[in-house]
Amino acid sequence: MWHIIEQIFPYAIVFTIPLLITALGGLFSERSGIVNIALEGLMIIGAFSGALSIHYLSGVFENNTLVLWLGLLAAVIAGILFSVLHAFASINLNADQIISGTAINLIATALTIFLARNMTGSGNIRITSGFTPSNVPFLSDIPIIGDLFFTKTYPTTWFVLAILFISSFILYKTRFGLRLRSCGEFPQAAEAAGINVRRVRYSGVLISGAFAGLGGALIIVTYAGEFTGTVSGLGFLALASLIFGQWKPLGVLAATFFFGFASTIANVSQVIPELAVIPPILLKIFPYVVTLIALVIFSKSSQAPKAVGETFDSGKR
Amino acid sequence: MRHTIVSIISILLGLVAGGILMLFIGSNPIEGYSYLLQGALKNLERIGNTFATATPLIFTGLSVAFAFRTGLFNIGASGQMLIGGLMASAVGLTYDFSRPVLLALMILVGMLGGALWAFVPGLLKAKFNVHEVVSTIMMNWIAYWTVYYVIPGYFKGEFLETESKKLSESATLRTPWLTDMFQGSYINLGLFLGVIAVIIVAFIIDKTTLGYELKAVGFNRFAAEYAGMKVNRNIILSMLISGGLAGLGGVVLYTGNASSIQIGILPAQGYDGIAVALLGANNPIGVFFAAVLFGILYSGTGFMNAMTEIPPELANTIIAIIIYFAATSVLIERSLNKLKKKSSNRKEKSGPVVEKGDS
Amino acid sequence: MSYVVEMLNIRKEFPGIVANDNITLTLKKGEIHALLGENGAGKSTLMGVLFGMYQPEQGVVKVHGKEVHITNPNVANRLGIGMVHQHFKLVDNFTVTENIILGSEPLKGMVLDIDKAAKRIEELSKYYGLNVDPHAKIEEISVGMQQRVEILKMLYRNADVLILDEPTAVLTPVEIEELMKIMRNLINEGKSIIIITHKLKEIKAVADRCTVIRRGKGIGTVNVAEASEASLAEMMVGRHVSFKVDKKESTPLEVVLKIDSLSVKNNRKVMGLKDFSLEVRAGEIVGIAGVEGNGQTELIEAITGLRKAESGSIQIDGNEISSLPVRERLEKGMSHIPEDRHKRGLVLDYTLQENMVLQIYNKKPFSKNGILNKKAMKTYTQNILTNFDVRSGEGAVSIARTLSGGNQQKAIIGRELELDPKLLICVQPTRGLDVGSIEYIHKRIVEHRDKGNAVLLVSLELDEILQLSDRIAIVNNGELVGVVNAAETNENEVGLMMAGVAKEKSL
Amino acid sequence: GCGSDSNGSSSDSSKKSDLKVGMVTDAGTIDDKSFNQGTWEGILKAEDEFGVDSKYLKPAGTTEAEYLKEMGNLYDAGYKFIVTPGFKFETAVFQAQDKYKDAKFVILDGNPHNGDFNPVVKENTVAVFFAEHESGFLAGVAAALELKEGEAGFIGGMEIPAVQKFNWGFQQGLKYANENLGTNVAIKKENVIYQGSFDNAAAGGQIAAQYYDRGVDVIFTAAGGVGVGAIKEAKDRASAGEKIWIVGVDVDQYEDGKYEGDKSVILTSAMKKLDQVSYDMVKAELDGKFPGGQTLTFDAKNDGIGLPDKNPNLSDETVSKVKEVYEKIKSGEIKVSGEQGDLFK
Ligand SMILES: Nc1ncnc2c1ncn2[C@@H]1O[C@H](COP(=O)(O)OP(=O)(O)OP(=O)(O)O)[C@@H](O)[C@H]1O
Ligand SMILES: Nc1ncnc2c1ncn2[C@@H]1O[C@H](COP(=O)(O)OP(=O)(O)OP(=O)(O)O)[C@@H](O)[C@H]1O
Ligand SMILES: [Mg+2]
Ligand SMILES: [Mg+2]
Repeated sequence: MWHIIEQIFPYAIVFTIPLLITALGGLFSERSGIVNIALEGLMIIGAFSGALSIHYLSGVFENNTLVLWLGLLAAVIAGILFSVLHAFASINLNADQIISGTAINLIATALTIFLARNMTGSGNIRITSGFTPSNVPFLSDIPIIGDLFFTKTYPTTWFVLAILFISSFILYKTRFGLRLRSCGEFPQAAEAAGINVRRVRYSGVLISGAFAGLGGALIIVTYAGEFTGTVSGLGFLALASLIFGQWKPLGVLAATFFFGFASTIANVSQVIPELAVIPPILLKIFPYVVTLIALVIFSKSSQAPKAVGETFDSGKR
Repeated sequence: MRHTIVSIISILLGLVAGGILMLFIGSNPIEGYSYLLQGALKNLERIGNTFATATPLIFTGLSVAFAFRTGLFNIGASGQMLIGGLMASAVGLTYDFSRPVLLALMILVGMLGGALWAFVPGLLKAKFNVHEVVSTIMMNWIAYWTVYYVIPGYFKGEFLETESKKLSESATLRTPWLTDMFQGSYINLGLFLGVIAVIIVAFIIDKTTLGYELKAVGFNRFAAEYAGMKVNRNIILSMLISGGLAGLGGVVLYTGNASSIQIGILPAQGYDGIAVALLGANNPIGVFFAAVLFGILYSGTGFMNAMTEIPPELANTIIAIIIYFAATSVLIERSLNKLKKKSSNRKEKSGPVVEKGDS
Repeated sequence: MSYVVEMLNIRKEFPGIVANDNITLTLKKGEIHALLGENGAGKSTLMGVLFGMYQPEQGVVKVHGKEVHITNPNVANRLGIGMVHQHFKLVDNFTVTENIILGSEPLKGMVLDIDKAAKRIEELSKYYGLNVDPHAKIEEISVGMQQRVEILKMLYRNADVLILDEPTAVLTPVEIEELMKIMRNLINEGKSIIIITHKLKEIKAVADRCTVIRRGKGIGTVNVAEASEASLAEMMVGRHVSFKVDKKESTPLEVVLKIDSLSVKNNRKVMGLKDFSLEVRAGEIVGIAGVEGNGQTELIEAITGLRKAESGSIQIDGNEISSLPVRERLEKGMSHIPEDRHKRGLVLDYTLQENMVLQIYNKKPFSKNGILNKKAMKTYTQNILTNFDVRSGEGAVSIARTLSGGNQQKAIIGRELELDPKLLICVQPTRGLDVGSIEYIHKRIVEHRDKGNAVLLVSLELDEILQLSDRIAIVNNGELVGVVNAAETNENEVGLMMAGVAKEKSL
Repeated sequence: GCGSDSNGSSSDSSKKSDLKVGMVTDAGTIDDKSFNQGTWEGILKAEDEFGVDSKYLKPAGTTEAEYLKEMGNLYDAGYKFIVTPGFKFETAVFQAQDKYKDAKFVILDGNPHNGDFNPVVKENTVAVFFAEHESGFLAGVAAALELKEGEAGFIGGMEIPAVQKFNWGFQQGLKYANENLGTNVAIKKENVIYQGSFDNAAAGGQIAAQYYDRGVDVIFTAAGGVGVGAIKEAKDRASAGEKIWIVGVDVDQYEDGKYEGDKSVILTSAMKKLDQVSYDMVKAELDGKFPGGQTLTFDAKNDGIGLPDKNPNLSDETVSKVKEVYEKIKSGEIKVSGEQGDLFK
């Protein structure tokens, strides 16, 4: 069994990373007070623009790694641009945030395929080669830990983990973080302290756009290699992880890793004799059932930002 | 009235945006839209198919709208449809009762299936305050995998691993007279069920003490509690009704529009239901018309593609844009208000001051 | 004598209403300036203009003689103007320090310099005698302490003009005393203060000058030393005001409500009400006096069934009700004017007629076999609206949200009195109402008593308790401090008891 | 935008025909590198050569009603030669062939029937089957010959007939090579699975990783997007120096397996020549030889299946031996079964 875990681990991590960065994006948005159910759509946008720009750039640049990073950058930018739609609707127009998010999900799905077809002539965009995993020198030789964490890693994994720690730092240690959190808890207080709530919320939503876009593109450059017009519900899973992880960076890390690990187990269970004895349906629904149970357990101590989802009305008392 | 105008304006804006997209790819929007309409309504068969396409959307739209009206956001209609469809198909494939009995039973268990699937999120919301958005998403996937394994395990079609056995013609909602009347289209009894559901839901929401309670809980659960209503029970009840409606959507989809249930797909109608509800301003009658509009768009788009160079994905883009405009209808309402104000500016200037100052 | 702040001919409109109409207010250096006016007169709005939350349509604001445009609170801060809002603007799960530095955070490199800030706050707190722990979380400190945090917030920003919007409404008499001391300290250190309060006594006690506004218009500014409470009240309302409630001696009959050793947990899961016993008889009004958050909410919610009692008994007419659901309690003849009209009292998105049958929609004639009878609802509602002078745009079919706060409150009171309850529970019945409405509501409550019903009154306004009640039960920290006869007590005694000082001779 | 790429090239053609060829796509997109795309490419080739007009429509879902609706759209727009790829169209085509008597239908991988699996191929319809098992057989032989020794595995998408036949053929091919050509490439029961979808790339990669880790050297994927994930995993490993392979499916997937410049992990591909068939059918119609009413099987005999012409990863020796085997299948000397028999899954 240990061998299997060791073997699965790197794959679970690869699967976790897009989920993690997207959920982290959601964290910034929700901590600023804006529900972002559009994560799914933003991931699709990211996957699309990442794949598309890599598709075009690989003819321009020799260096494949450079092209991949440029693709990720493009995804980030596209994610940001698209999230402006959500920010505009929910911050400037006081629209219902859930409805706006739903609309964006619909637009993203429809528009990317439409554009892909029109720009490349194909609704699917395949990239010739993504990042390749490698062992971290020296560290991968450490017993146990080396096998689990430093074997077959992608540079993007370390990149996202760095973002996680930087985010955590920003959220709890910097001026921006303090202001962001105050806007999600009690925007009227933030406003009274002279903070431009709308601007902070814009930052929150745009960061979520950037991260979700990155998350979508990471799927392409690590394990999928092809844009097919969907991210198969990972955006919604990221949203669930955010709640499961109690709106905290490390909580989100734990929650997304749980999903990553559980899905990977479910995926490979068919080919592992030890697991094949368990009815596959149980393995497949395992992550979802556990999430429901966990939500029940955590419901008592829910740490949801108090003002999340409320439209901000400065006159409100 | 207000909502109707806003909805219509968002539709128009969405169509305009779609038209601009058509221009952008070098097609003629007028031509495009005219083929779209023809495709949906040119002859009886096409009209029938348009209604058939709209029918599951009536149910999912009602499901989401009902939940919204009672303060809940049900994005689990897809899963509820799957379970409703699964249960109905299971009955249809297993029993050999006379047609009316069989159909009634299928409809009933389908509704129960959807309700059952919505019961869990309702219970979790009521008892543990678990947000229904997350729990219904989870239930969607659980439904997906349940159908994925139950269908091949128990109702496998001959030679077909990916869908159930076909229902016999008498175990579907299609009836010869209707099919013939609409020249062989897929319109089926589901449409009548849909109309009945619209009327019943409208009646419940507007005219009954049940609707009064459910809405009160949705608007302000604290006030409802204060007035002695059973808040938890009502939340669960709302989800049950919403889920039951979605379950009926599944019955209509899998035993009316289709005759078998496929695995590996979460029905898109569940998500479209959100859009339908929004566009229908969460009003049952509005939902009906919104569903028909979606039916027209989905149904006409194929003919538009066939006649022009406009790709199929455009219809979805237009629908999405319409929803975005509906979501941001504040902008539209604001403009409307401004217009209204301009016309009645002088009269109102001093009126309310007196009234407010008195309180 | 130079003015620190001059607000000249300020006009501020909101949609449909002129909140400030040509108001002038000047603040001298080192003075405490009171701002007085009825609810909705425009006081908070005027201060909002000074603090940069609203832009005036007309008028000039000068600070230290120089014309300024205060476009947002940051500008106000930079000009040395600070404000404590009527409703505190503190983030509950932040610490005192985090709340204070929010918006003007000291940095060490990129990192917040919490330690430095905390040290400075500690110093300020000592200097002005505020006694605040910089590391405490807001949700864990008392309301009075929270107010000091708000004051510290201003001091931290070096404000020398301090605006306090109704700071005393939430304090005990003792805390009010302390606040006044703090205010005097501040003046001695060269600060200037504008204070909004409805309590004329306080104005007399601390203020140097007082500006009065009525329905958005400035009435005038007077030297407090030269004015009496009565003259201030007359300026404010525009007619003579009687501060006395007109009522006969009570004639208590049988016990209607009997509470015995009741203990109830609060939201933080600790006992908010401990071992509480009380009786309310038919034909009497029993007032509960106490500072906000001392168990009143827990008591009322336990009686009405909105909160579970941990132990003890509650009886109505001798029947135990402590484990009955809300509806059955209501059916025993109880009715309840809730503390928070927006949270509990109304479904704001419902029409008035829907709101007026909130507890009885399922009874005849409002419904039959589960089907609503809107006509019956309408006639019933129209009756209440006329009786209680509830003004609304479209009568019974107006959406509740569109009514002004006062009219919303009158509608609720009308609804509850219309049920003709054996036991009427009123929590803050006149909160947010103007003097005229208060007089009227008080009269109706007394009438209800005189019809032989029991009334339990909770109010944070000591005056209201003293005037309306026949007997007064005082709570402190969730415990019953004592019960006194209204006729035989005074504000001082009750105030002391509210602060936890028990009275020797208990009734 | 170049949105008209679907039929923009018709103007190059010197010939002009007034035949309008329509296609309704199955689940998945027109660019699936497999079923839909293969069929469509054949139509495009016909458009290029004969100047026919072409158009594809994508149904909103995969129910009979939705398929029929799109066929009706094509018909109403004058596309009276309609190609439908996939067994899911069986019942829809059954109805359409009656409803649109003056239209021609080609159904690939299926037989029109009324839900009872009794094939009814009307005069205006041709049903086409492929001998996927023969294609899989050849791939199995080629893989065994090239590896000589080692282990093979199979990843299928959903358990549908075409995928199953690829699998069974592949197993028979390995067995044949082991018994007759002196190779020793085994396949174990636990290394034969159907993932259950055609789009879960993550699972494809993870399953391939499991296989490779326990010693599998070559994986035959017949699984759409799942295969894409497996190919990605193989490329990563090959880059890291492992000697492992993938056998592609449906079309020549050599390009998809490229890494480090011009190396590819695609050993060979078990093709079924969908493009050839759709092209041939259009051609037959133009020549007035539409084989209406028939059920055709494309197999080794008529070159409807096979390995790619160029297989850079196969040695000349392997290629020539495979060719021999191919001839034997053609001649009937080798019989490949399209049934499971005692094979895995
Ligand atoms: N943000 C706002 N939008 C619209 N109208 C407002 C707003 N704030 C206040 N008003 C209106 O302006 C009037 C003045 O309100 P303001 O809050 O200044 O009264 P106030 O004198 O502070 O009353 P109180 O004693 O209750 O605090 C009110 O009648 C209210 O109708
Ligand atoms: N944002 C707003 N828009 C319109 N009217 C408002 C707004 N805020 C307050 N009002 C109106 O202002 C009036 C008084 O407002 P205020 O908030 O002071 O009420 P209040 O009952 O005195 O509150 P509190 O009990 O907290 O002092 C009410 O008529 C209310 O309807
Ligand atoms: Mg005020
Ligand atoms: Mg007030």
